[in-house]
Amino acid sequence: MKLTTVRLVTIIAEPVLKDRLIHEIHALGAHGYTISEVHGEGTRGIHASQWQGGNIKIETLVSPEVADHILEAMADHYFPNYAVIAYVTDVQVMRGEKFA
Amino acid sequence: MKLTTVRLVTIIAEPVLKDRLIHEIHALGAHGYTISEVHGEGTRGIHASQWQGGNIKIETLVSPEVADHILEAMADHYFPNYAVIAYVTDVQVMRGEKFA
Amino acid sequence: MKLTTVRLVTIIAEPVLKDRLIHEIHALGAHGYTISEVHGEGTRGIHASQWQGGNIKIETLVSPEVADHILEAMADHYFPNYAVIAYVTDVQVMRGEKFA
Amino acid sequence: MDTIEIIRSNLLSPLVLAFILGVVATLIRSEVEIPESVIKAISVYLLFSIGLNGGVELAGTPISAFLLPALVTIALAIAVPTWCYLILRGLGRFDIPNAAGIAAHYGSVSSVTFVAGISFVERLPEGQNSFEAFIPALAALMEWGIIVALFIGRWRLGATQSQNSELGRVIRDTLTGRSVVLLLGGLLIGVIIGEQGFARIKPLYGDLFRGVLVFFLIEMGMLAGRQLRDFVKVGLFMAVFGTIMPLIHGMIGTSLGLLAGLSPNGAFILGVITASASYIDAPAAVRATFPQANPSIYLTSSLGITLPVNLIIGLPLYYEYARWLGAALGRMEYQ
Amino acid sequence: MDTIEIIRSNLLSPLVLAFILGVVATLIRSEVEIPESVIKAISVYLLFSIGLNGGVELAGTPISAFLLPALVTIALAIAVPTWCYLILRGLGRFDIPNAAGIAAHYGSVSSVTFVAGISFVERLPEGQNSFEAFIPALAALMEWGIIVALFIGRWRLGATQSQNSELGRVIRDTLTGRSVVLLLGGLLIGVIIGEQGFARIKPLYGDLFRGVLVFFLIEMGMLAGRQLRDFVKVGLFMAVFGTIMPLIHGMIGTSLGLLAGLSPNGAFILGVITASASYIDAPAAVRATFPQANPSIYLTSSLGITLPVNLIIGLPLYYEYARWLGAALGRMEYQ
Amino acid sequence: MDTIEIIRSNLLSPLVLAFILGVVATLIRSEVEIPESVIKAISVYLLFSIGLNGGVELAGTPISAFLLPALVTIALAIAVPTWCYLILRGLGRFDIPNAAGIAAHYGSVSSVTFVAGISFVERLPEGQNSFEAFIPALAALMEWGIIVALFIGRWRLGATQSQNSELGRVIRDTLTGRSVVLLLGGLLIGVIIGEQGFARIKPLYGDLFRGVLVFFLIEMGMLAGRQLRDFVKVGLFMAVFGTIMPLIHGMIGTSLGLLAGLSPNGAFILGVITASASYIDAPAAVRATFPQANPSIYLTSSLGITLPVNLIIGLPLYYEYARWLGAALGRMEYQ
Ligand SMILES: Nc1ncnc2c1ncn2[C@@H]1O[C@H](COP(=O)(O)O)[C@@H](O)[C@H]1O
Ligand SMILES: Nc1ncnc2c1ncn2[C@@H]1O[C@H](COP(=O)(O)O)[C@@H](O)[C@H]1O
Ligand SMILES: Nc1ncnc2c1ncn2[C@@H]1O[C@H](COP(=O)(O)O)[C@@H](O)[C@H]1O
Ligand code: NA
Ligand code: NA
Ligand code: NA
Repeated sequence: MKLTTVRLVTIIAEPVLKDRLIHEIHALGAHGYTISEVHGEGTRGIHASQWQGGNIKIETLVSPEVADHILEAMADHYFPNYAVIAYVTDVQVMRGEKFA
Repeated sequence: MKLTTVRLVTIIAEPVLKDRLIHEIHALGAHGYTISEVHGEGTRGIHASQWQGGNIKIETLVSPEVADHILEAMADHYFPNYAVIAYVTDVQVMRGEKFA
Repeated sequence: MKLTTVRLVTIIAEPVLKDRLIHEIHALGAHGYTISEVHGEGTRGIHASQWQGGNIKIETLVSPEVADHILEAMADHYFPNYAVIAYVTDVQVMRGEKFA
Repeated sequence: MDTIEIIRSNLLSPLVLAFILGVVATLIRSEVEIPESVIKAISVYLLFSIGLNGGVELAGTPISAFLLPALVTIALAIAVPTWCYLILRGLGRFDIPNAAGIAAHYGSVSSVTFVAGISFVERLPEGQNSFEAFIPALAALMEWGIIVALFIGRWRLGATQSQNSELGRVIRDTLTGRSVVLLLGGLLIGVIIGEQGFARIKPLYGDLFRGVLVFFLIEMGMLAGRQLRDFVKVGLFMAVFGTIMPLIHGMIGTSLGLLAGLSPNGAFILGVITASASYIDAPAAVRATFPQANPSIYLTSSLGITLPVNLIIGLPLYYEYARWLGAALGRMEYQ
Repeated sequence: MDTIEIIRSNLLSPLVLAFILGVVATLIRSEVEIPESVIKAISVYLLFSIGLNGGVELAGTPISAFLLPALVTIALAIAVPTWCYLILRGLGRFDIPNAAGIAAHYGSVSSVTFVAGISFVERLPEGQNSFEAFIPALAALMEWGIIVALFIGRWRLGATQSQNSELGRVIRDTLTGRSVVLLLGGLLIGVIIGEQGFARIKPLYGDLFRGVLVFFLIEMGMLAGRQLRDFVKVGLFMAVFGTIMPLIHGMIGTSLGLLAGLSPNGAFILGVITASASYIDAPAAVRATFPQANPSIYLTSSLGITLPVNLIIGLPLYYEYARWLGAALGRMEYQ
Repeated sequence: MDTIEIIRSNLLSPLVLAFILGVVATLIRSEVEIPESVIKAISVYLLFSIGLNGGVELAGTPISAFLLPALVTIALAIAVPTWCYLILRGLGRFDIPNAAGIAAHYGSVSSVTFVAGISFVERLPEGQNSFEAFIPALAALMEWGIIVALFIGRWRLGATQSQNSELGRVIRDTLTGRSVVLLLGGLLIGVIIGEQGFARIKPLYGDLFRGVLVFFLIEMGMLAGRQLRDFVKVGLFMAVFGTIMPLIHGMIGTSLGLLAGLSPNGAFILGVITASASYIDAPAAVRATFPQANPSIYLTSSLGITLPVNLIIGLPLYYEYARWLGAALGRMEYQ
């Protein structure tokens, strides 16, 4: 069994960003994503969609380079004004080429 | 505090596989699992349950051997025909024996 | 791009613990958390809220020390009597100070 | 109608049949699914409706008529969990947390059983289907049974544990719990708006009530069905306890209700409240206070045994008993 | 009313307009959203209501009246998937899994189309809007079409694969599927409670039915709209197949229904059942049995093509045909 | 009825009482929970119902009667956000993004307040409870106020930022937003199906309307209650702004409505629309266009202050004002 290491990028953001984030990670080279509904609290407290029930969590498996680009895009476009966090970690997959 | 390293296997799959996957990971030696509802897009595009709202995500903490068996089973039985991905990573737990 | 390594603590617990766990991780030094609804099965089988639909999953990004304190608190207060598991892993973030 | 006929007619009512459909669907592992969010919304609707309807009728009831039944209800909320606790400790040989935990369930109210009891009466022919409008307030009072049981357990365990703060929160949660707020809130709104204000919302809160309850009972049946599978786990003692206790409680509640001056219908509903075992508020409270108690036991017995016993045999039994005792007390004629 | 008039009046019915509203909302990417959990609950309600209403009417129908239509339905559940399979293999040049998969869809029932057919008849003037009460049982029987198609595919593929256990589970799932359990369960409950028991729950299961269906169709329209976007992917053959086959099936079902002794209205509904293509139960069953079949094809054609074709043109067409053939057979006068 | 009586009777209406129940439940931290998915479905229902009912009545209204009110509404959708912006900049000393963001809220429509206004009129005695059928279209027009405010903000900020594409999407989203599509779609369907087609779905879209709205308002009260807790954060200026502005807007909208030829009831509803502050569409649009604006401010003031002010004091006030001014203009007699 051949395992490849890829990067799992997780983004937690207010739902108003949903379409934009999906568009952006695709543009930066992700071939897929998984999204779920979550709630949360951070340092920013209340946000616009609070009453509509929380945040979204986007997870995408990508190559290290794409992961870097996504993180940079998050920092440039979203960190200043939006309630959003992002983190990365390494995971092992089969079919490494699917996520490269 | 004694931490043990175990493997966290994450499977994202179309919901039609739910019962089968749960059965299979149990048979391969997992003692528990956590499941959640997610949505997603990958390379396969539309799948049968799309209109029913997405995918399931199964997470299970297991020993490295069981993790390997699960990944192999995924590759053998599901990768060819189903919309499904799987990845593993190391995590630390207390009560290591609970997941061994 | 400067990435910092922080600890991602994941707790899966029966929902009756929700408020208490959130309170506890805040008290131990977490600055934020993300929560989602999940289902699951472990070694304990049925639990009180089973019919109400499952478990909660709490994820929090914290410093290594805070992660240790949270795990210890879990072991002391919840492991014996509640259906709950917890695990930690390292992840990389930008804005490391936000989670320290 | 004689007793057999009443039992038969209850068994063949849409409510009980829907419940059975739910049980059967679960047993044959059918995938009928009524999503949890809809079920939650429906239970808000049911409790609020009952409060509202009671409130609308309440206008003009002298407060004095309410006093004695309220006292009796409080007495039941103290006595029932206490004697359950003693039986469970003495005969059942349970440890303190489990005994107190189970007692909390049987000492409080199951909304579904309560609502089904109300619906049982409303289904009767015009002229025989009225009951005291303040009944929802009695159901709210009976919720205190949870707290009584928890107190007993805490006291017997000794307050050594650090969970005293937990108990405070559990008390607050019980007093501001969903059923209490909706029943009392609905009651109050009903009183204020009166017949006239109610008329325009009656299509939802009056006419639809019974149909929605039938829908709800499909899901309750599935729930009970799922617990039934764990039946063996609870052991013989709990199986007997879960079957017999509601019947005893039902008779006691009905009797005391009649003695407190309630109409036979009202006393019947008080009996139903007493007989029923909570399976929403109690489990949450017990889990928070006595985590060492085994949830399989109290959930399976309250949901898998007592709920169906009450719905299927209990309701007609308590009703017949209320009519019979009412007649014996000269409160009505028993045909 | 002449045919044009019937088509026009169907097109301008609240049902079809709500469906179109849903399609349009999707095409202009509007964010109207009816949450999935509510839609699931509504579909439970619709199927259960239809069963109930049928059951209430059923009292007194001799079992013999049911026999011939039931046999015809079973024959259709065998014949329709079989000939679909042959056409898809022969003309469509599909491989075995895809041909069997698509056949499973067209051989079984779409609940929405079925419910819309019932509603189509009930909307007719008093006196012309009755139909056989056992119709829901026919719809349940027709679900077998899924199994027939899967059997054909498995047989042609050879049972070499290890998925035989899967097939067993699929058969069980189909027999205990949601629509079957709700239709038959509702039917049974309806029979037991009768007119009298039904009266008190009629505000929900009778009066509201059509309004709820309209609401439901907004979402169905959005669903179909989303599939429409994939239209090009399915290719010309499937576009023609998805348009023509329901029309042929509708006529065949209607004809056989009349020959089996159904009233024109009843035969019309049997036609609708035959014409409709499942998009809930069939996709799940096919996905589990023939994962190698391409879901885009069967979903787009059943949801994006056949569903609107049936709702918009099919219903009035089969109805007119039923009336015309009924008259020709001397079963009613055709004006 | 005199003014005090009107205020009292509004305060004691089921709608306002349900709202207050929700606020109280939140303040005592009760766990009454109406799941979000059900609330979303209900709001689809409410908007669609209003559209439908309007459409059914619309038949026969000459288009000319609609023109002047529509022009006045467009004028309001331009003027209200503009002057709000100027006040917020001048008196409130807010920066551009915050001023434009808040203006977007007060320049558009809160569905709940609008629906409550309609319900306020329908509750009146027969003969005094009619209003212009095209009112839902005015509400849809008023949604443009969001876009006007965003334009002002973008223009004052200078278009240097790269978010111009965002603005395009926001405009499209507003034009195809849920309320617009449901109100206009419902209106159109109502026109097409007419009285006759509506009759069969009226049990859902007519009879139940008010009851469902009461249910909805429990949740709205909980929502407002949660925002109330943040009250202190918004500061004195916004507290005054959120209280006074709706009252002023309500009077202006009512006055202009009467001048444009609307009946006093119709002018009252236009007043309600003008007075109300959006809390669903506007927050999303503002968040996307001016992320630097502080959501606590606009959410707390529109949800926590303006919504209750409108529901509790606003409705009876605008109504009385409409009757008084209508009488003064010789449009009706003021008793
Ligand atoms: N330390 C943390 N751990 C986990 N999730 C967090 C943390 N901080 C923030 N979040 C999530 O990110 C969202 C936005 O955070 P913030 O921008 O700090 O308000 C919150 O609503 C949480 O869901
Ligand atoms: N690169 C990826 N990152 C995260 N999730 C993915 C990725 N690729 C696929 N998925 C998930 O796996 C499902 C099936 O993927 P696929 O088989 O590629 O269609 C998708 O619906 C996603 O939920
Ligand atoms: N090995 C495991 N992998 C993933 N989740 C688990 C595992 N064991 C337990 N869980 C989760 O933790 C909850 C409580 O587990 P337990 O205390 O073992 O009953 C379960 O309901 C699961 O959601
Ligand atoms: Na009790
Ligand atoms: Na068919
Ligand atoms: Na406004």
